[in-house]
Amino acid sequence: MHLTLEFGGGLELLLENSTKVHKVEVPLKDGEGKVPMKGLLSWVKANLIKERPEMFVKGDSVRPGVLVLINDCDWELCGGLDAELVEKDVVVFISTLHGG
Amino acid sequence: MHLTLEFGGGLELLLENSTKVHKVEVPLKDGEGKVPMKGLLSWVKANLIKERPEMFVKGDSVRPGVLVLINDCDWELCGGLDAELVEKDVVVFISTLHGG
Amino acid sequence: GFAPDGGLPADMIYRYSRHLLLPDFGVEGQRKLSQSSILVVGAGGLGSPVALYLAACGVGCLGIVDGDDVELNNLHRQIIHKEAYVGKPKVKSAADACREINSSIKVVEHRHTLKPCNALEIVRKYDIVVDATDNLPTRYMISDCCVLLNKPLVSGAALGLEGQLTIYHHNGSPCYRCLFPSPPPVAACQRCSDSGVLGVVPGVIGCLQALEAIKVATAVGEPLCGRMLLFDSLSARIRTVKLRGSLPDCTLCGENSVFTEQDFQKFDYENFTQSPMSDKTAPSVDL
Amino acid sequence: GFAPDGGLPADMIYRYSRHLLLPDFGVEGQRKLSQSSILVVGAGGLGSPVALYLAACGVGCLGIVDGDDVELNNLHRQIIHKEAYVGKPKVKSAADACREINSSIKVVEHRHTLKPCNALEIVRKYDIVVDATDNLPTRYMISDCCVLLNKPLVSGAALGLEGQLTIYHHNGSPCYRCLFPSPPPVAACQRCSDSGVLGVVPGVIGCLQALEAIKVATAVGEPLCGRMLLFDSLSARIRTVKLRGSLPDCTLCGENSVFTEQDFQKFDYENFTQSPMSDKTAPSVDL
Ligand SMILES: [Zn+2]
Ligand SMILES: [Zn+2]
Repeated sequence: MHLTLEFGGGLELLLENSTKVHKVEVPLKDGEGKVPMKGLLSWVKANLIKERPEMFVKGDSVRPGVLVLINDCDWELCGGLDAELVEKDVVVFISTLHGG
Repeated sequence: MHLTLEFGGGLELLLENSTKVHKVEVPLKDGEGKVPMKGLLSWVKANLIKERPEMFVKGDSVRPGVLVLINDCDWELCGGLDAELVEKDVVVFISTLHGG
Repeated sequence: GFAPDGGLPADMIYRYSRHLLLPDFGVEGQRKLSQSSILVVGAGGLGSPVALYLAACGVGCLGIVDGDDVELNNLHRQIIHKEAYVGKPKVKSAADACREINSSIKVVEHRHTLKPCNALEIVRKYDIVVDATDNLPTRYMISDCCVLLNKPLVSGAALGLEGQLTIYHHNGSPCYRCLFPSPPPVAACQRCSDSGVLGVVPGVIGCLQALEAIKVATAVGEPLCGRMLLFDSLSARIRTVKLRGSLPDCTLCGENSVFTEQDFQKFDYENFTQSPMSDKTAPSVDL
Repeated sequence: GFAPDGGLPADMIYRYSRHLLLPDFGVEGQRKLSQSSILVVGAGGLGSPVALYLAACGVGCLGIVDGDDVELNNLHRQIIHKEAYVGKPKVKSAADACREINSSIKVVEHRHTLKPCNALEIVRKYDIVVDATDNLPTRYMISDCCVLLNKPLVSGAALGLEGQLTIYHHNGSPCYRCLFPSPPPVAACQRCSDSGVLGVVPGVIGCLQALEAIKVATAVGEPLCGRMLLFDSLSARIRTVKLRGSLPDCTLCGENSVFTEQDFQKFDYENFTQSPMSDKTAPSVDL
């Protein structure tokens, strides 16, 4: 499944070359046309995160302080870890900023 | 065909209640699945513009000083008057500003 | 300001004429601005444009709270402070600058670091709060305080080349704890003194904070409630995303919240976040 | 500024430390800024934040050109001017404010209205031009001048509750005439003095102009070339749209252009646009 993943607020530093936008192909399980967010998080941790994975995930979910947006909408409104992604979805992971 | 039309930079003043965003249903000609920009301009002039049409169109096209964007892209890059719109396209008409 | 009978004195008509001409704003918008009181917490990178634009536009009472002094390494982004004020209190510097551009409004100086022991008393006096601070424990504290006192909170942040903006606890929007019930790990709490900040980035976010405060004060337009603006200066991309609403089970703003003003005054925000309330560490620039 | 050998003096390391810490910016970015010269045309609503942020961030030479005097009805949005300067030249007021926040940069005052007879001479001295003016004929003139002298033009505009921003004539982006070969009808040329402007709207656009000028000067990030930022303050929506590139048959920047510096000096921009180069009409506010 083709997805666009974006990382911001410093999370891009955990990725190769600190690249913010990643167009990726996430493998589907047999017979399913969707990927749950839970599965995407595992896939990102295994395939994109190059260092300090504890800055991205905690337990099953993202670490505190990270907002997750599916097609510009807070994932809490879409089912959180159970939200199901479809072809061409855009998922943003952004760390909240505190500076000023 | 369902389109979203947006007016800005003062052009909204030509429309009812100065509403900026219009979700509209533009009729298709028999046997065609697309609407050319030329046709959309006539339709907008006839159905949405409530006053001073010369502030919106000039001849076949929009008046000088109006930018037209199809899905956030300058219509000059999409064929201008001959650009063909499809279902769910977003067309923005915006008057250039000079103030500061 | 406006006369007691609500009429507009001639010098005010002239000063604010460009606002009065706006059909969506007009005399009514200007009147509401002149009757509003807004507290800006932090007179730094964000607070500089917030305070200047709120003073210029004619907010009736502008409060500024900050306990720090102006330092030379603030000046690359904190445009409200002049070199002559280096070493002097930021609040004094900012308030003087605001009075110089608009002597017709009331500017109140709160020369303290906002803390649980003084926050309720200060915030209570204002209609709207602008969070222009630079650290995580203060952000939790201000949000909790605004929930307790039921004040809208216009919250901005900037770091590196990015900025964020939203309005908490207004028109059903979440509070800071609805979005972030647990604080992030300490290693994620980067500050401007650790990681740097491009000076104009808080400028952009601060102007947008002033705008949102004006929209809340005048009830003009759609304020950024339940939405967050994300600014990436490198790509010049700004997106506005939809956020969750206030959570029914939030420990602060939820319907069953038991958090009281007394709890607030005793809450240890530095311990909760494992992070200090000031951003004074000298940067180590390795050249 | 930087020492002749390219080293950073200790006070500059301290002043700009938050920039030097930025991996994408660093010493090299600060050095390029200190070696750049930027002209801000117009010390009004847009020019106020542009000049303040460019001065604060350490641009080597900042030129300001404006022929007007400060008026009380400017102050609701032109935050660079203090009440004490009402009646005095805007250029003097703005330059003094810039020097107060950063005495280490060079600030040049051009106390003229930019016109075809003086524009080439003034613009030629700078690397980058920021259009912070308020009227249509001046916008055509500055764009033509920048094409003739091959300077990038960071162009912002604000009116009512909306703003627009792009970079003309840089990295293949169009010039003003590529986008607008014919001027709009006179009735479409609204000004701030006709229609009003919410003070903080030019604040947001001006900060973004300063940002884009910094990106061009330092070659950091993707500048807004071939793209336009559209800002709607009521909805807090900001979109960045894709524009056409420079047109091969443009009468100004096209490959067969025959427009010379002599043509420029003789061109009547007010007649071309049927619109005056100044925005001094007193507003008629009907209360
Ligand atoms: Zn809450
Ligand atoms: Zn051109």
